[in-house]
Amino acid sequence: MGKIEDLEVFNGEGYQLSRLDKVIAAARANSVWPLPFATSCCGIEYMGSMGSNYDVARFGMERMSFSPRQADLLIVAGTISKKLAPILKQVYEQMSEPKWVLSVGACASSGGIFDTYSVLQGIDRVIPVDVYVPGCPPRPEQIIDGIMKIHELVKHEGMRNRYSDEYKAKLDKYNIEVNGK
Amino acid sequence: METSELIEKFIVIVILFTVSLGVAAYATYFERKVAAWFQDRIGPDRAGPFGILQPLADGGKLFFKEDFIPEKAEKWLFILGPGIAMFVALMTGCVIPWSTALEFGENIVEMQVADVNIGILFIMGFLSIGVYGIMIGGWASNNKFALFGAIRASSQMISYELAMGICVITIVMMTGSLSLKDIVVHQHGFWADGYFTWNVFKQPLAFLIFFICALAETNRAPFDLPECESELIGGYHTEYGSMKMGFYLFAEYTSLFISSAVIAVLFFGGFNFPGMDNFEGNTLALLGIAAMFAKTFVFIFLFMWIRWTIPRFRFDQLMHLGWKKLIPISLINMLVTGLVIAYCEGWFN
Amino acid sequence: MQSLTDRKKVVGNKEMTFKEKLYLPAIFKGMGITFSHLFRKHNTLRYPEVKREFAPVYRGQHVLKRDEQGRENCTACGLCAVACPAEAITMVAGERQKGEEGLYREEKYAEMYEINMLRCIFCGLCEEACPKEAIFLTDRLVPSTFERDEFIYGKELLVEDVNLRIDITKRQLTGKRTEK
Amino acid sequence: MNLETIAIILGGLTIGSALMVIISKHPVRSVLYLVLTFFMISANYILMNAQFIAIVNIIVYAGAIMVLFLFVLMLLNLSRENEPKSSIMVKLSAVIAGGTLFTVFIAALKDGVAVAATTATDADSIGLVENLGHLLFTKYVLPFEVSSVLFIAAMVGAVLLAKREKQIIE
Amino acid sequence: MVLATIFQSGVSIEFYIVLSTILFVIGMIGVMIRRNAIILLMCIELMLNAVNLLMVAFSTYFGQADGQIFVFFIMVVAAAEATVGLSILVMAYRNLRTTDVSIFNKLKG
Amino acid sequence: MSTWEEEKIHDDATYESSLDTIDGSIATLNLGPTHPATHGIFQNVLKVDGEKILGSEQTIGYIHRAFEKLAERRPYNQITTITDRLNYCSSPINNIGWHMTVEKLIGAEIPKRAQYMRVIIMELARISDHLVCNAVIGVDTGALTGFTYLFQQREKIYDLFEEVCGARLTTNMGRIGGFERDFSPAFNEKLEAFLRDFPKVFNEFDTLLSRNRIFMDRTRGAGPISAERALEYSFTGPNLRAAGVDYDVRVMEPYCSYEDFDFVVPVGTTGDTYDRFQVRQEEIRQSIRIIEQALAKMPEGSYKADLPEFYLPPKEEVYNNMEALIYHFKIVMGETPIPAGEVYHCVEGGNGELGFYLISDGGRTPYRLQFRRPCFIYYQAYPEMITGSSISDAVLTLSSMNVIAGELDA
Amino acid sequence: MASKLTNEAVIERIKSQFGSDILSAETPYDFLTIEVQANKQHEIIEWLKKDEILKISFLTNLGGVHYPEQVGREFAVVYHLQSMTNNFRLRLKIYVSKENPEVDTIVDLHTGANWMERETFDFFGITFKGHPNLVRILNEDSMDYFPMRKEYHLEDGTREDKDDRFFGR
Repeated sequence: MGKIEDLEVFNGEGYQLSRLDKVIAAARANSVWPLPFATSCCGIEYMGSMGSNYDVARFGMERMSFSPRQADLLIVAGTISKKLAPILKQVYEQMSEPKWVLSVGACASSGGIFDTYSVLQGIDRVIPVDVYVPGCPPRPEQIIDGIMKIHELVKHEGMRNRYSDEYKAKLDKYNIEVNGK
Repeated sequence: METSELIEKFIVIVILFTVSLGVAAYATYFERKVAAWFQDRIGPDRAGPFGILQPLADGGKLFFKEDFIPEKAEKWLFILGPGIAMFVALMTGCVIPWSTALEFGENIVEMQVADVNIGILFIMGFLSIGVYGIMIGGWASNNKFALFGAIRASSQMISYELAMGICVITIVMMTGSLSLKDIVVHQHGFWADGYFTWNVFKQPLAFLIFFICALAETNRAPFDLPECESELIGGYHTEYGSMKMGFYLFAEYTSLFISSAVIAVLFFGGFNFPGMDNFEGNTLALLGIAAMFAKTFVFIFLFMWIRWTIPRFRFDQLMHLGWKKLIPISLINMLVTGLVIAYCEGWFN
Repeated sequence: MQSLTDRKKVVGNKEMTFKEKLYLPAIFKGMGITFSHLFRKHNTLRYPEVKREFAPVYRGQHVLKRDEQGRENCTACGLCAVACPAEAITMVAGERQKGEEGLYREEKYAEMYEINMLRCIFCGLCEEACPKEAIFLTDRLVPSTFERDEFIYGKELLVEDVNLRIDITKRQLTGKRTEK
Repeated sequence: MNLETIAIILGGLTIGSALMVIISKHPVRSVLYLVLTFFMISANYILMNAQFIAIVNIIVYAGAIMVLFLFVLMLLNLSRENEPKSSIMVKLSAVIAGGTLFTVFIAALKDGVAVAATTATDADSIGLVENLGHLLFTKYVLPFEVSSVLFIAAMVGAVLLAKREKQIIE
Repeated sequence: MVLATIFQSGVSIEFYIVLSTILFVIGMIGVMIRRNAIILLMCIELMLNAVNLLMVAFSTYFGQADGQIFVFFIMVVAAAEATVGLSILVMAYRNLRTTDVSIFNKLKG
Repeated sequence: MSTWEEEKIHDDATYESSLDTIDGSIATLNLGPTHPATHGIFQNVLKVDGEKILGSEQTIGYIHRAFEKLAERRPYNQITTITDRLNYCSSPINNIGWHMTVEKLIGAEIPKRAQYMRVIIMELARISDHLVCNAVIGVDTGALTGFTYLFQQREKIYDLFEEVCGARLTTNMGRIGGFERDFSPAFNEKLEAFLRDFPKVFNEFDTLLSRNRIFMDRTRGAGPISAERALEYSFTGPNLRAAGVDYDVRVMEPYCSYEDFDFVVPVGTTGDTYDRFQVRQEEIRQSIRIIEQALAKMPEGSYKADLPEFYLPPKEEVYNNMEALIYHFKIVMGETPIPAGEVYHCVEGGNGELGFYLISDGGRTPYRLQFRRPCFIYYQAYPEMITGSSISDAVLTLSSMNVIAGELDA
Repeated sequence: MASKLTNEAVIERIKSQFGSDILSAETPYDFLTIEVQANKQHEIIEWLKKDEILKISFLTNLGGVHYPEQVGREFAVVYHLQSMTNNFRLRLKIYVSKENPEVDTIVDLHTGANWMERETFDFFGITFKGHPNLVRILNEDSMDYFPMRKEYHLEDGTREDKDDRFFGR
């Protein structure tokens, strides 16, 4: 989605979030069901943030949706190799709108220390990423930080953004078809 | 049937549906909180004070999520599945007596949508239909995991219905009526003639088996095989998103509520409470409602407590438990009950 | 197979006693344990509101230190870049001009110093490699952002503010440099 | 809307869903239409004030037998429409035979009930549990017991069949 | 509360005779034209149900409960038939990989 | 030819064709890579008949990161960061194992205190590794609560690591020649608190599962492997011990003064999931014992070896002493002379014998570094272990084998 | 626990059995390393496994090494074998040439060698004759080179955020 300021451009001229939009956005922000695509070390830290000490359940996120149809947020935690990239893309495509992507950790975001022939240098080469979380692996605090950034994004997004031309253009860049419409 | 009576029934129905849905919605919140407490966590606390708006947020989100039907799915059945699940879950509540009648001047309002004289059979019937929601949904998704979920659900529910039915028969034998109201009235008060009146004291084994079967019928842990995450991803609702998925969740929690209510009615005296003879009229009815709901919530809590404590069965072990343990035990229980009744009625003299 | 170590202890008794076969005692015991947790104080950190204190040696966001007079310690020797396994550090060395003695401690300084925080794995090798007490890791966390480009931290983010010094004295690796 | 109209509509729906059972190509759909048919038949029972039979019909047929069918269909994964088509001749002859049978039945039964109904005094309550239960355990106690033997036989048979299959795999 | 039976509101017994006969005939036609053994079993269930319907109709019409009792027995038979039939079918499918009835002519070999 | 025979031939013909449909109609089920039990990294194409598994084909390499190639391009001290990410549940063991390999190559002598410190850290890492595995077995059987109890304890272990090295998971702990710093007083305090609290919570977890009949029924007989087959497959670690072979590198070839400690090697009998679970449970207890012994016997001395050519001089020296500065530069630039040769060193990792086969040509980087990754080796037995069992068992077997993707895919 | 076998005793015993097939034997860092004829390694490993005294029946590790400058013997395949009962380890090496990197599989002796050989094939392109399923294991099937050979790059090549001038490499 890019920065929050960009959203104004997204919304077209003079478009303001209506009250309904705001309510829905708040509802969405408080009920982001994650799909943890956790492959390696960061996955363990994500499990840590699920645990009692950090408890992402406070954000209404404890219901993990391993089925992409039910998920709102794709949490990519861990190295994505070139072999795995098509699968990641497929999972992203299977998710229903609205959907967001959180890229957790150095490997997922940029490849980290694995600047090697087999590792994808950042998942943003395959799917659009909304928020990047640095760290190798990031602490649960940082993951929660990223999740809250996602919430911020969700809260500022109107219901119509997903039908806008900008959004389509963004997905076109990744060769992803917008579901349905 | 007069118009006023119809309106009255209508109001009761509306209230019942609202309450069922409300309880179901807040059961999700309660479940999350209970789980959190068991696990030394806080649970949802950011949507509203103490996270109280969490169910609304979930509902709002699900409602406005993209409605997606997989290409290869059987379209109509795919839609029908959650519908059936929801319908069945709501219908079961109709025959449950929530309390004694309330009086508004001339009007006497029964706290029950319909006192069908085969009420308990009605519940069994709807329970047995409930499996269609899952089966149809799972099959129509055209997904192997969903299909596995559907297959598991169907065989599990059929199997446990049997033991459940036998336990119900034991209760019916003791009461002599299939009407839930009669069953409740039969357990009047708490203590009479040197006995506890509630069925649970007379039939602890039947209660235990019924409770286990209720867990299985509502697909709760440790019998949540049709949807267990670690094996089948989402089970029958793997392919469902948006509000259809919400319907399944709703149905699950509604049936949780209703089965707790049924357990309260069958074994824990429904709206009876100790010392109820000191009250009468509307006070009694209101206290009855309170007692009934208190019992129901205790069972809802118990359901959750169990879910967050014990591991789940494997499929063959579940069948084994149902067919080789619960059914024989409940049959023996029924037999003994029959003998005792016969003895009490003086057949052996 | 015979014992290799003579310290063998067979575990995993698969026989169940009658009590265990009954399911219920173990289940009740388990339920008792979970129930006892119901009354325990929760163990959760309400993160954004409450923050945890990290160990003094925690390896978080980097800082380029200044000395007591507010001069940058870094002399752009490049050891940190060499030591970085993620190849995340880039720098351009510059010669200190006349009149800049108040700004830079050594004759050379880093004209440009960038760390790609998205590549960085916070291993602490740069801190170890630094011979000039210039780069340290701190217990601050690198915030997440929306754009990948924003993670390239230049000097404006890395060099500590003269007025807001970051305390790194608790890190045991810090040696005290005697004044030249 | 009086009961007569309801009965006619119900009858139409019953026939319609029954027809769909044999027309549907997909076995699973057939099962679901058959379930619908059973519901319609149960509704008819209720109209005839046979509540107990109605609910038992639902429990036994819709709740158990048809679930079993559906279960088997899903287990065998017969989702592919691989059933070979019957030839048009077979279909035609089946319809003709059916029509003939229909005619014969109607002709035979129509005269049989020409006698006026002797409405018993307790006509309203015959469909209720007490009445049926009483009859079942007095007048029909022998067939009742025999039917339980039949059940056991069926159960043993099914279990044996399943068992034998296991040995084959081993 | 007892509802009035349908026969007191003007529906004649002939209606149910026709209805159940039609259902029976549909079941029979199904048996003849379908070749999937499971559907055959289902059609047999349908025919049994048609008989049930007629029984209940007569029983109510004549005010005799005996007809309804017979419905029970038919249900018992139907349930037994379904279990045994289906288990045979599953067996057969495991061995022959089809549920086409025409394959069963091999049983004689 | 009689009609009967004719029939028979006809039958055979149809039998042929129906055989084809048998193959075609046995369903395949794709377990992974996005299946929750596989953590997004392994793919198992299962051939199933109903819920029974008839066979399985594995695909791995989904997070292949080219560790070994990477190790050829990194100086010795940077390889620690790579080993971190091998078995990320117990990275300190990998770190220290790597350091010991290099120490073996250069022939360094490590002070007793540093060795004891290493033992404490490694055993803590082993605990955290086994905790994750057993907690996940609990989750996969549907008992989530135990998982959260154990994870609270695991957080405490991470706090301990944080006190020592400054990171939680990918610790980059220690240096060639010892540790970068001594244990801080805060560490000792926290360790004592941990040793005090942990057994209580651990016993709670144990009560929740290990003698619960549902759990026992689930895990007994799930995914068994015999000792002979396990050895054929080159199993090591808890999975081999569960099959009944008490092979433990710590006892067979003691490194790091493990011979000073008294502990037992738990073994199972049939190598099923229950045995693996119990073996890990017992190993956790033994680790606690080892830590307690190490704390009690902790000798005085230095936390680092005297290796001026490999161990970075203290910062004070670097700032003030020219010689130290030169060493510092040489070490960081990787210009210290390293003997050419080849060594194999192995440690008992969380999952078994973690070996480092290092070939040095005297250059700045290893000429070749091969990791003996226990997960990679024993995961190939998975199809054999699950054939004939149900999908539920397959999931449990997978989680009880504790296949860590980082170690599996290199 | 000390080993019950000494390096000398083992090498003695192996040499008495195979003699000229053993090209060299040394003990770097007290680890018995023998180099054998490329086509003999299957036989030797089989004998080691079955030998009553040595019982070196456990395959610890298997991997390849690439020495591009050693003409004619560019690739080494290194077997680490182990006797658990005797607590003895043995390293066995064979060398093959770049033109014909072919060795016999030992999957029939050690089932666990399956994936290790596949990995070696994947990394170095050394083919194992008789291997049941010699395809790439870690890399994509579509990969057209063997990445662990020294001549190939480590880096992805698409990385933009790095300036190589600063890394001294």
